[in-house]
Amino acid sequence: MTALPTQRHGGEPLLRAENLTMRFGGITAVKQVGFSVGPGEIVGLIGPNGAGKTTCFNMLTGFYTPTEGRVFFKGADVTSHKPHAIARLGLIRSFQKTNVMKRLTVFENVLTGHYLEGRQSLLATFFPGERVRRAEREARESAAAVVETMGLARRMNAPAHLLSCGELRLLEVAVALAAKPTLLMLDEPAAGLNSHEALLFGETLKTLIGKVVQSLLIVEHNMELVMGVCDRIVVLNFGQMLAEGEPREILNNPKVAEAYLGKAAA
Amino acid sequence: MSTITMDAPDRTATAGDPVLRVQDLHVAYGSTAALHGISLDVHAGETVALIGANGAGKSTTLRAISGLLKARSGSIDWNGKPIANRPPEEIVAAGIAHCPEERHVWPGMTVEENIALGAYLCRSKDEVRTRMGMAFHRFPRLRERARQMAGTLSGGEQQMLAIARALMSEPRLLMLDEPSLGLSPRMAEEVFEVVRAINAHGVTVLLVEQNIHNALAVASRAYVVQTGRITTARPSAELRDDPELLKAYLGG
Amino acid sequence: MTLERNVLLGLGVLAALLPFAVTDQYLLHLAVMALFYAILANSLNLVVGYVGEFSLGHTAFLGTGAYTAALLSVNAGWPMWAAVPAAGLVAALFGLGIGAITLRLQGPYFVIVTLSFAEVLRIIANNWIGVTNGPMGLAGVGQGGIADKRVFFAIVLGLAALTFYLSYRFVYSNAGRAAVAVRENRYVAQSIGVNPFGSAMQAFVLGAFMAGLAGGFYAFYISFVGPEVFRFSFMATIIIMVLMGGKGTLVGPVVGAVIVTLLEEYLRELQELRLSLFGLIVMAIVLFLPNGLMGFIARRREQRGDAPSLSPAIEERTV
Amino acid sequence: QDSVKIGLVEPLTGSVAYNGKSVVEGAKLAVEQINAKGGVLGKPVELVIEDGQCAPANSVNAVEKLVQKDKVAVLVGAFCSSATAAIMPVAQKYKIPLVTGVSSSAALTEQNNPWFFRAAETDALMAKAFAKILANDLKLKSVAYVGVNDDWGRGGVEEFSRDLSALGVKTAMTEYFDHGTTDFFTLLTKLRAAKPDGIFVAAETQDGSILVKQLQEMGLQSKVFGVGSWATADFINLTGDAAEGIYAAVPYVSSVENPANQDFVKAYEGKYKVKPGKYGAAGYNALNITAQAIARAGGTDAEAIRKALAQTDYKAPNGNYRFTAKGQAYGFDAVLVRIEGATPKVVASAPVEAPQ
Amino acid sequence: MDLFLQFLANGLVVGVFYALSALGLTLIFGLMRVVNFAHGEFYMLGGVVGWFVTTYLGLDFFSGLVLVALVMGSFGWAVDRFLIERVRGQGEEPGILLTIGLSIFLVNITLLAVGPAPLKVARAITEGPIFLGPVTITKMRLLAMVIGVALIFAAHAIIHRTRLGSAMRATFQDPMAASLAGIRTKQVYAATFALGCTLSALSGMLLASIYSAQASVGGLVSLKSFVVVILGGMGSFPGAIAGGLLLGVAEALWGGYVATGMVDIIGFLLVILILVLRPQGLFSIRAERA
Ligand SMILES: Nc1ncnc2c1ncn2[C@@H]1O[C@H](COP(=O)(O)OP(=O)(O)OP(=O)(O)O)[C@@H](O)[C@H]1O
Ligand SMILES: Nc1ncnc2c1ncn2[C@@H]1O[C@H](COP(=O)(O)OP(=O)(O)OP(=O)(O)O)[C@@H](O)[C@H]1O
Ligand SMILES: CC(C)C[C@H](N)C(=O)O
Ligand SMILES: [Mg+2]
Ligand SMILES: [Mg+2]
Repeated sequence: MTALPTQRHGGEPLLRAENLTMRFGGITAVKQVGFSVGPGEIVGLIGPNGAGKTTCFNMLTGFYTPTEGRVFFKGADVTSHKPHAIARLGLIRSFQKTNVMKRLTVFENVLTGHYLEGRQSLLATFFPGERVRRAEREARESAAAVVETMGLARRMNAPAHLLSCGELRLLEVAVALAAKPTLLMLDEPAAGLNSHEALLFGETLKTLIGKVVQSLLIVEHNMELVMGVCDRIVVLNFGQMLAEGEPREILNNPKVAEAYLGKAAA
Repeated sequence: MSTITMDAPDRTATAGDPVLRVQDLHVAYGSTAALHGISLDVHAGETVALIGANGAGKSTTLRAISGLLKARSGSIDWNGKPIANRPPEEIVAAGIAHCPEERHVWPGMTVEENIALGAYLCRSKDEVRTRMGMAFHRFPRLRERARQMAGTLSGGEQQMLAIARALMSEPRLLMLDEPSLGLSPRMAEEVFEVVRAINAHGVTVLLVEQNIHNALAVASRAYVVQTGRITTARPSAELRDDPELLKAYLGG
Repeated sequence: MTLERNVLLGLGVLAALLPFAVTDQYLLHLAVMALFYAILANSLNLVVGYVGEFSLGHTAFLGTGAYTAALLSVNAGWPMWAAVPAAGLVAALFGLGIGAITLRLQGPYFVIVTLSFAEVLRIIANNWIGVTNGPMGLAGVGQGGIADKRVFFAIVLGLAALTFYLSYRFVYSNAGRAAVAVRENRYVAQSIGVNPFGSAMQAFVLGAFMAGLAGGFYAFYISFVGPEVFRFSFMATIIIMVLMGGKGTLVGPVVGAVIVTLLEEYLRELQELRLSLFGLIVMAIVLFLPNGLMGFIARRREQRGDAPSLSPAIEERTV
Repeated sequence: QDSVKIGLVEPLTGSVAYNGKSVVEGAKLAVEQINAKGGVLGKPVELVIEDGQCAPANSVNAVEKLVQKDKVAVLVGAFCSSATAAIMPVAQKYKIPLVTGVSSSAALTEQNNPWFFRAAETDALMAKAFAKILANDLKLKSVAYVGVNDDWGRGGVEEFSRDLSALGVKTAMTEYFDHGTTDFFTLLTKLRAAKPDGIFVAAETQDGSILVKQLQEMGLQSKVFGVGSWATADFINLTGDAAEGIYAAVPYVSSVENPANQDFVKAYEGKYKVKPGKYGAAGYNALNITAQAIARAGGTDAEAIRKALAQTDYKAPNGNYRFTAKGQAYGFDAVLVRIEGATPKVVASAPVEAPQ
Repeated sequence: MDLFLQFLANGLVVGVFYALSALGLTLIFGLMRVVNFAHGEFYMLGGVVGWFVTTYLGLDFFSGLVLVALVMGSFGWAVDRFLIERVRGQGEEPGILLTIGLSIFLVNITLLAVGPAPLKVARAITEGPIFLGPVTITKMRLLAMVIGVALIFAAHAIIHRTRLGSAMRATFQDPMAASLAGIRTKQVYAATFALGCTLSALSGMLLASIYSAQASVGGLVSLKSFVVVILGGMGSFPGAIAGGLLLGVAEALWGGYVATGMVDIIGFLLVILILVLRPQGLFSIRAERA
């Protein structure tokens, strides 16, 4: 386990959620949740089904507008900004329900992920100069490399709809990585991977930190993975914060065991 | 193809004729083959697991059995009768329920409606009501959300719903494709409890599961699938005790 | 990508040679109409194939372009070279306005709301008699100018070349990929930083601009513009061209435009049976070539193992 | 060439196909009769029919084909004024005479297109012929005007209201409706509130019959008179007893009693099992005028035909057709009919005068 | 005030007729998501077949109506099995093209068969005005309204109260899950299409007996029906009624107080306005989340 300090640079964390609350009609899915992710950190967000993890993700990334509370990213208030605007700041996420561009090949999916790097004016679109061409070439090379990293090289030119469930999960992560996130947020990335694959995946994640991404926020039910990679864990239950701490503390927390882990953890 | 030898099916099989017998099943998606001759037997009252790496063909096998996919060749027999290439609705009617991967709940219907429709083939309203009561009993969370649109449930809630719905047809054979996917450890445990309980009531279970530990804990036997073929069939205990062997199979 | 470019270049060269080989004015007329439709089909394709939303209101842009050119010519005496670009620009402005409203919607709602815009414009054109001359339409656009069909052919070929160049650049650019991402999966697109609205807007306005150019040309060529340029029957023709040729490809709409133009003329021989048969042919194409002709060709290539890509729909559609 | 080709562009599909088809029927009858008498220039006349769908672009396509591929000597068409307006410059460019038997927008003959001839009334001419009769004989004090919302309907309403107002008839209401409208209750509610003595309607068969029927359903009693092909069996059959007593101003009605017309009606009825209406006669006349001009020209030289057309003096079932310098026909008789016992009875008849 | 009441009455009657003519589309487009451009032609065929069976087979109006339902139901079934089925699951576009082709074919083949003239369909009861205070209405309109409302309720009941209805909704939301629940999805698709076609045709015959039947009426009916379905919200029957009434009344008031010349613009303006304010139509809910 990497023993990084919670906030390496002191000062402002990369991502900070304050008092987040989300209500749908009569249901309060998330209630007054606050936590932060510092630079270089891998943070796990766990909790029983329906605890509000995905809803938090959606609020953090602008897909939902929080009923109450604020979100700060890199010190700026991004509450209720548009998803793409938040993504442009370097906060990239994946989805719980498999979301890929099914009719594009694996390579095309990942290449598309490089969108932000290649943004250009309309003029440059219609009359591309050398700079644009170079950016395009680089994007292609980088895309191939990312596909490789995620272990999908074999499937490079297969349309995504031909992939099995587990492969799709990996592709999603690849697309997110292609967008060069500062903070990468993954919603159950290992769902659909078997125990062994999940462990390998965890190893891959750890290698990303500091090189490809600064920090990670992961929602995951695979405890081996979570405990193996996370520096710190935040636990939600019924939309509220239940606990926060290092993996060992969480494992030993009886409330967490009761609400989330079940007797296997005992 | 691999260094691992193919075990003879009868070595691990329980006595008597199998209720489900799949022989030399070939399945393809369009022009790309996915299964290259799968054979497996499931006996009455057993819980059998299919395990294997990503993309090995586990889900494809279940889809072929439940009629969602056509078999190129090979046979599938249910209680001695061939059911290969019959439409799914006939296969459900024959007593095989398939809870598919990725949940597939009906997003625009309420939780209640989703569950009720699981018993589509049951024409007695009272009977459906009893079964619904049972479903809500098994998954209290769903009772709380009975009137919510299924599409707005959390991932895990949808997974519970999908399982509850599959059970509504009161199948003789229940095929679960990654039932613990997206469930919290505690919830996963509860689901496996349910599986055990159902099994104890005489329902045969064919299980695809990524959480090998859990799978081997409930199943009495397991088949390992590798790139569209069965490469091994062993009692669960043997596999459980030999993590190295497992790793070799599942490494992908 | 290069294949598609080469095919387009080849078609362009062939088209440029046409006036030297053909002097029959009737055939030239058909060629002009085919190219006019190719521009239109290509512009609709930008929306249907690359935004991934089905616009039934594309005639709004054809119509505003045609009316702009006609009004500028009839009232202000503008020559063609000035009026046609102006038509494109005005149509692009309309595209911006209409897009601002419609692109917030998806699926069936988008389909019908775009249609509504075209109909509203048609009804306005039909009733705002002071400006549009109402149902009487504007006659005598650019009269007394060009008599030779070859000149018109050269002009429409030039316009086609321009519009296909623009589309080609757009489609194979980062921006085009972003549009495809939105089409394929809105959520993913947003999560990698694509502004779905802005990205769709680019393609939409570009399509509107090109349709406006086509409309401006149409006004000068037919020399008459009436409210029926907004009509759904026009729309249906363009849709048939795009889908018959294969949406989401650049060559498809050209092929569709040529085939439908020729088919409609050829079927004239059948008199009353003509449209019934046309309907049957359209249905047959959908049933037997569900991805359009280009899709069919791509699939054939794939089956022979020429193309590495697996799905016909994808081959030309992206990157 | 072993035949003389005449190109005919009419809507055979679409919303006015019904009327376009009548034109074609009349034209075919004329050609049959001409050929039975040996054709023109010693050759049979061949009619090449194209569907213009009443749409400018389609009509232009059709004309391009007729001129370039079929090499027709004369063009006849294209029904709707907008379509005709679109093909006029084409005709001019190729120097092919163009005769329309239907398109009634006054603007067409104001374009100084020497190749264009209109063998039809305009609304202005109809109004001039009948306004006085309507105002005086029906003793109307106020009239409500209703017209289909296109060039023709608007033209009819404007011309009639102008001439009637000049005669001191008040305008109670002016409303337009879109072609294909099926429900007129709203319009009729307004009409009932306006309490006119008479209602003027410019509508074709389908719209007109529905409107007249609903007038009766609403229990309105005002006198109805209109322009459009109302004096036909189809109209009367569709409208039923609601048609009783209404007036229609038409350039042609089958019940006109003169030998030429009786022969025409007999021939038409023999061939098509229905009596000719306004549009059947229009097709018949346009074709005869054209064929006779070709005969007079002595060849298929376009300029000669154009000159011959300008000299037209054709004896139609409904009077004599001649053309003004602008190509507008005059001299034929328009009639005002009243529908009685399910047949149109001629009330008045007036020659269409050449406009100044 | 009297004038207003009459306008309102006119609008409500026409509104029910709009809802009625959009019924079939609510099923086929609203629920099945087939953008059916042949809807107007199904409606038109209802009128034309109704004309045929009442004129040539000498049936009375109501027997005619039943026969039309049977004929057009089988027709819809066949269209689904032999045409729509083959492009199912390939997105909107093939369906759009297919139904455009079908619509062109049906109009023109009907034109060939019965000619372009308007056709008179026998009436169910004798015509004649009824005066309700200041408001005039006719018996036939009242009857059509009653039948229309009955059909709307019947259709609603089928979708929301019967097994078939649940099967339909399940099939359209996730056909794979539906077939795993034992639903014969192909049959469900065909049955829905047949039902939609029947409803379109019934309203076509009903309204043809008030107006007239003609080969070319389809286009306008299609357009207005799309407007009604979108206004109300895809697949919602109460929505279709609301959309129809809204359109009918808005047109009547606009026609009454502004001008009848461009009433058709109202529907389209309403669509634009309502979708700007409420992107899912009046009566439909969204059940989707990221
Ligand atoms: N749009 C909505 N309308 C109503 N309820 C909603 C909506 N979205 C989410 N919910 C409810 O909010 C709760 C939190 O959902 P969320 O998806 O955040 O859970 P989660 O922690 O991600 O669970 P899981 O681990 O199962 O994915 C759930 O009970 C869900 O049913
Ligand atoms: N819908 C599909 N179309 C085409 N090919 C598919 C489809 N679904 C799966 N495949 C292919 O079939 C093979 C077997 O896939 P399957 O889904 O059965 O794997 P799996 O063992 O269930 O894997 P996972 O554990 O990832 O779910 C894979 O190679 C996959 O790419
Ligand atoms: C539409 C028809 C009534 C034709 C009309 N006479 C015209 O000139 O356009
Ligand atoms: Mg979740
Ligand atoms: Mg699987």
